[in-house]
Amino acid sequence: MKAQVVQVDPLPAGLSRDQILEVYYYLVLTRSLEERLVKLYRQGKVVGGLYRSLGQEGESVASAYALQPGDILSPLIRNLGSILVRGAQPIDVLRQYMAKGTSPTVGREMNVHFNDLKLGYLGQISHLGDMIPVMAGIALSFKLRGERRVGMAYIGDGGTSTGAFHEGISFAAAQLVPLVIIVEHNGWAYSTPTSQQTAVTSMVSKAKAYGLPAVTVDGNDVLAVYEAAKSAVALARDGGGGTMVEVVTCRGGGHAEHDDRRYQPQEDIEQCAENDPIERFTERVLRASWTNEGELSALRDRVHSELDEAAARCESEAPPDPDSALTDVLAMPPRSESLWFRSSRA
Amino acid sequence: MKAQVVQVDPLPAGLSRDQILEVYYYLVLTRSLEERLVKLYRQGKVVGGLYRSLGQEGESVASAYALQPGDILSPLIRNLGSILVRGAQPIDVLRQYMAKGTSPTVGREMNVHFNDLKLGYLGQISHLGDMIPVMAGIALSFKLRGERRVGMAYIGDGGTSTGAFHEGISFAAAQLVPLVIIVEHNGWAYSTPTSQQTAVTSMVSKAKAYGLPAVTVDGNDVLAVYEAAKSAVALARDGGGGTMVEVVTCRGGGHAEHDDRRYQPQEDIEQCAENDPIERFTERVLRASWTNEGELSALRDRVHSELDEAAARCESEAPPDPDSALTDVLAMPPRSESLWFRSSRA
Amino acid sequence: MPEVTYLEALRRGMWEELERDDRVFILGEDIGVYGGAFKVTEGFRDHFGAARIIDTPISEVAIIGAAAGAAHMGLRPVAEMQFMDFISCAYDILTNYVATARYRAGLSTPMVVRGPSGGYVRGGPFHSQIPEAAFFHTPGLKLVCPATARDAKGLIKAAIRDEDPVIYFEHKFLYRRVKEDLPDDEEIITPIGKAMVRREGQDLTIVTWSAMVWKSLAAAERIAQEDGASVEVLDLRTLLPMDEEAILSSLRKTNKVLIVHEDTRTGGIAGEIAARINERAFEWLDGPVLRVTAHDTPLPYAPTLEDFVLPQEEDIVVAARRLLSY
Amino acid sequence: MPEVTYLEALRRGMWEELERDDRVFILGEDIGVYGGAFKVTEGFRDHFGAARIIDTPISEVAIIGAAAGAAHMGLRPVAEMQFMDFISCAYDILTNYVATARYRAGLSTPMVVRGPSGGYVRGGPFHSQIPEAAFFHTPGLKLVCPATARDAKGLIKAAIRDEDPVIYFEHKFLYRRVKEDLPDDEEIITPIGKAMVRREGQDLTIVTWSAMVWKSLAAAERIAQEDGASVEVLDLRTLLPMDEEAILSSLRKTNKVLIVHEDTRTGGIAGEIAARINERAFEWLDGPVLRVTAHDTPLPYAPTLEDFVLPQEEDIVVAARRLLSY
Ligand SMILES: Cc1ncc(C[n+]2csc(CCOP(=O)(O)OP(=O)(O)O)c2C)c(N)n1
Ligand SMILES: Cc1ncc(C[n+]2csc(CCOP(=O)(O)OP(=O)(O)O)c2C)c(N)n1
Ligand SMILES: [Mg+2]
Ligand SMILES: [Mg+2]
Repeated sequence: MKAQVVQVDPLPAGLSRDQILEVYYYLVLTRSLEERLVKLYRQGKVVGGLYRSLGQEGESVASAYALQPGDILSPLIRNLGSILVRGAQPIDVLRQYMAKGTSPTVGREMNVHFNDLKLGYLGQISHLGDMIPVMAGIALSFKLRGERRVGMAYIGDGGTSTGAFHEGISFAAAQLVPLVIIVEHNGWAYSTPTSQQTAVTSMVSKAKAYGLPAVTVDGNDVLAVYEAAKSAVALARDGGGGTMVEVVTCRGGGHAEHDDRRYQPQEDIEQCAENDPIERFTERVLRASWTNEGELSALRDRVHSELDEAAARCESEAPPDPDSALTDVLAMPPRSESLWFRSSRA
Repeated sequence: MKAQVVQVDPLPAGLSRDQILEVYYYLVLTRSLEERLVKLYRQGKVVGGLYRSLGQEGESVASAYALQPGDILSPLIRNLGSILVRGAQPIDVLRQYMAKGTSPTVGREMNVHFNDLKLGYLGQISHLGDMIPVMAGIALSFKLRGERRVGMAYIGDGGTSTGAFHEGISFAAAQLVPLVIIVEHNGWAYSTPTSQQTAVTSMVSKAKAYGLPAVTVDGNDVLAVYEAAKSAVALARDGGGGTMVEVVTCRGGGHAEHDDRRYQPQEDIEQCAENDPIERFTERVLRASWTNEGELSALRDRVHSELDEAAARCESEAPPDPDSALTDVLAMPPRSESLWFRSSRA
Repeated sequence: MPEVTYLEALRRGMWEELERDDRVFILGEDIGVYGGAFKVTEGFRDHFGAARIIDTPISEVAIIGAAAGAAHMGLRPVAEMQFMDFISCAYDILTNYVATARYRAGLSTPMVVRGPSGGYVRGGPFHSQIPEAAFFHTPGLKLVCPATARDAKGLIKAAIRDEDPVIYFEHKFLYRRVKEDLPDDEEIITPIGKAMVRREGQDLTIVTWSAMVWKSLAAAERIAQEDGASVEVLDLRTLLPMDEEAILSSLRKTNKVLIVHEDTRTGGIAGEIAARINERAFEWLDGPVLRVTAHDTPLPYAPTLEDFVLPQEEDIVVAARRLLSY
Repeated sequence: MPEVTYLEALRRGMWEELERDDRVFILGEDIGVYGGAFKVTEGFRDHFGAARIIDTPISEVAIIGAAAGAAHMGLRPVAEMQFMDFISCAYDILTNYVATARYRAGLSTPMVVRGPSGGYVRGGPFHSQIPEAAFFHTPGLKLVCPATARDAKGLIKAAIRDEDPVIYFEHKFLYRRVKEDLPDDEEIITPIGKAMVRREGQDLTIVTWSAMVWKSLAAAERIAQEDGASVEVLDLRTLLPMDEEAILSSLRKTNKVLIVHEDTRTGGIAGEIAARINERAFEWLDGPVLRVTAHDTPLPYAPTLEDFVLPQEEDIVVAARRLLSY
């Protein structure tokens, strides 16, 4: 066997080897979990639709990875990776999609619409833009209490057209609260290209309206996103207020699994396929010899066995009890009455 | 009497002498009409509150003067001058404030909340920001029909914080409709200084978020505002889309007559008093010898006699018939029924 | 005659109006190239062009505000909400600007706001709403809610021709489940403000609309079979202005009224109907005006929960039987 | 004991809660240096500082959304709408986010949205609204509407301490017109969800709230004088959750109910009350449940028109007499 000198690059962005492996783990976990969901979806085991972050796992994982314990982020439909980094359990995501009684929302809400404020993520509602004012309020509470905590909110290129986005980010900037806004510029809002969404081509120009610092990064370059997010988070933590980080990325699939993407130019689809953030990251870490194929495949195996176990367990779980639907509309009274034409049957 | 050579400057901004006199007429008409209203208000003859454009008559008159027949503008509370330029009658403004049955809204709405789409103005509702999407739709209709008409909408520095402003201007820019946005930057929103309203100091930075061209002008320089508005209107008319024109001005009084301005620094108040757009315009036109004091005082006399007549006539007019309140909620049926406990009394 | 689905009937209704009147145009999110989230406007852009089938930003306030402005200028906009759940973002401009424009300022605002509403589709809390009550309380609006393919077509055509702003609630559960023979050569217009008796009966009147018409008809059939009682089913079709006469004349025949709606209970439209019956026909009542509605919760996602919260055929049967027993 | 106005009582209630609990803070437009459009927070900023009395941009969605986020983190925000008419701009985030947060996701959102509402002040269509009905239809919210100075104080304190999101409708007509002796040393808390009988009566029950309580009391007095009939006036005080028991027990005594509210008629809250009475106490009714409400129009500006559209004392007398005649 021919001996060779291994050239090791210096570790990037203050990351340790273990952290680089951890990032890889979350990237693979995110993608593999979604691939499971696709299978389950095709088997009709997912209730309702399935939305993927294919091609955007990199920016989700890397931006969330820049946060610390005590920080809080609010994901969108394509930020599965972000909440996994914050500690959300894959089995809970499966439970959400399969509407199990064991799900974090006890079957009331779907996909990533769930929260754990202790771990540091707040599930969104469907109405785009609304989470920006809410996250501004969370960041305001950090500021009012003098806590060195940071909020992070995601918004799509399309979502920036909503009035709620505008009011929330404008308020956050005027109040100088520690809120980092990640704008996911993937070029599409469902079937609508950015060119029909807005007259601007770059999302950072939107930050100018709010006097917010802004940076644009290659959203499929995991380490670049991490570095940009990290400095934005640091600035916010030190009382410097928010930053808009535009991650330029692409949607690796349709808007949702049912979407045939007829409206999308073929080259657009191909370019995105060739620009896979996980492949790029893998290639980079191997080339730099921060790790080796053996370690990576071990991590992939770990992910798959974890998911096998989670899926098996989740599938066997029961749906929520029908009349559990009546609790917690209010704190007081904690339970609403069943309507008379029901009770009379029970 | 000592003879002197009169040095006549060239006429500005393509205006004729008559037009300069006409601008002066509208400036004086706006201010004098509001002064009447203050008298009537103090006499308790105005229903509800009184809002003035003191110090902002210049930008209102000059921006509206840049429009042509067929164009449509939407005023705010401080744009009395704008609708007078479009042909609104002083007596109708008095009728609105005194809630007469003869008023354009038959006593249903207040102050400048009335319209004449033929003359080219659309009254606003109180909810700030809402007129921007509506005007975007009016400008869209011009575009769809290939008409060479232009829309103009006003918004205050405070009003730019509303979601409706954002959605409307973003939509207008994306659709490239002929809508000119005049941002009246008078430094205050009621008692809130711009510094607490937004993290930006100049409103034109907001235009960047929409890919709109923008210019800032001295809002108390009548001719400068006219020139800026005129070129924005020309660009829109030629299919070049909208422009944001920021007029930097100051509020010559409180938010409304009841406002004691306690929150406003004294020098702020004094500076504004020394920066009166009408005095500046008068001084300018006399210095340039485009007209003379005799012509100007003749116009002032004309305004006052017109207002004497209008006020006298208006005061003698009757309030609306109570049950006229029931018509025109819908086109069909044109009249709603009176509630039974009333009819039974009628 | 070809069988036409509710969705296809709606589609054809809009198509015909676009052909008939060049003032008509449609704006909304993803309605152009994509043909809309439910393909209601499939093929429209190719046929009518991008100037009349306008893809908008994600800006419900701008969509509805711009529609109002265009309507003032004499156009006939049809604004699509991708889901009616998102109309709430435009609640201010719809209730304060659009609804009051004629009254305040004599402005004409002929426009339609339409989109998919309703549950039974596992859509969760934000893709299942039927946000009728808030607008029902707004003077200056008209509200229509077709239950059949014929009315889906007839009401969209009537709404587009109406001089007033109309909110058109289409029910996504009915899109492909309800079919009907609709002659191509017949011009179908359903008059706004007129209810329709879907089933004649003597013993009890069910007042309902939209998807609940079908559950009520099924319940009425079961009661006929199992109890031998005859239940009349009145489909309101228009909520605002409401066809009070149709309700009262059916009541005068059956002397008992059960109101069935899908929306949540407290503050729902059934309350208004109960109040009007009290005021106008109290002496005709042989029993209380009863309601079958959803429970007062956000609409949960899991099938077991959604089925529990929403009204079901069995609920209507139970409530009808109680009322029949008076 | 000093006479305290409704406005001053509200002011003191907030002041006391700010003193008692440092999690409480207020945000809104012009509430700081200026003390609010009606001076409700006059002097608050000087005493509590700019960090707890926050002047915001003109962004109702941000004000209410930010309040919700802060509430999730354990603070107790009180969000002021400069006029309640502007709450409509935040309808989406209030009904879809705030109201559902606990149900959807187990989030705690203790917050208050408050502001001046109501007419009789020549405010025109956009400074006179009492936008109660749309939120009354929203599961997950609580709605309170004080009629007296004592309740203005007691309900704001209860609302701030409540674990649920509460909308507090203060009536601007009552601000300085209603006065009461309120002992400084007594801690006044009005329980949410409890109605109160303002006048005992045997022959008829008037169910009402907010400013209409006073018109109803005046009407009841006139009827006592002129007709010798005794009218009970029940002040609901809380609209959501509604004190159904109080309504039913008064009804069981008088067997006749007249509902009086200021808001427009169709889809107004009176409908729900009428429906519940039908369902729960039909056999106790000696006459129809009747309503006195505003007419179904936007609220016009001219005094002659506003007085025509809004309910007046005379209307209540006329309606009560008709019901008494049953
Ligand atoms: C207020 C609102 N309007 C419409 C929708 C329907 N909708 C859901 S996702 C989507 C497209 C979002 O595009 P973008 O914000 O760019 O995010 P992406 O899907 O590209 O990640 C639309 C229109 C919504 N959820 N909320
Ligand atoms: C949506 C909305 N929120 C609040 C108000 C109350 N309000 C009326 S005028 C005003 C200040 C407006 O300031 P700006 O837009 O700068 O206009 P200016 O008065 O300075 O001309 C406010 C807060 C309103 N009319 N609409
Ligand atoms: Mg996108
Ligand atoms: Mg201003």
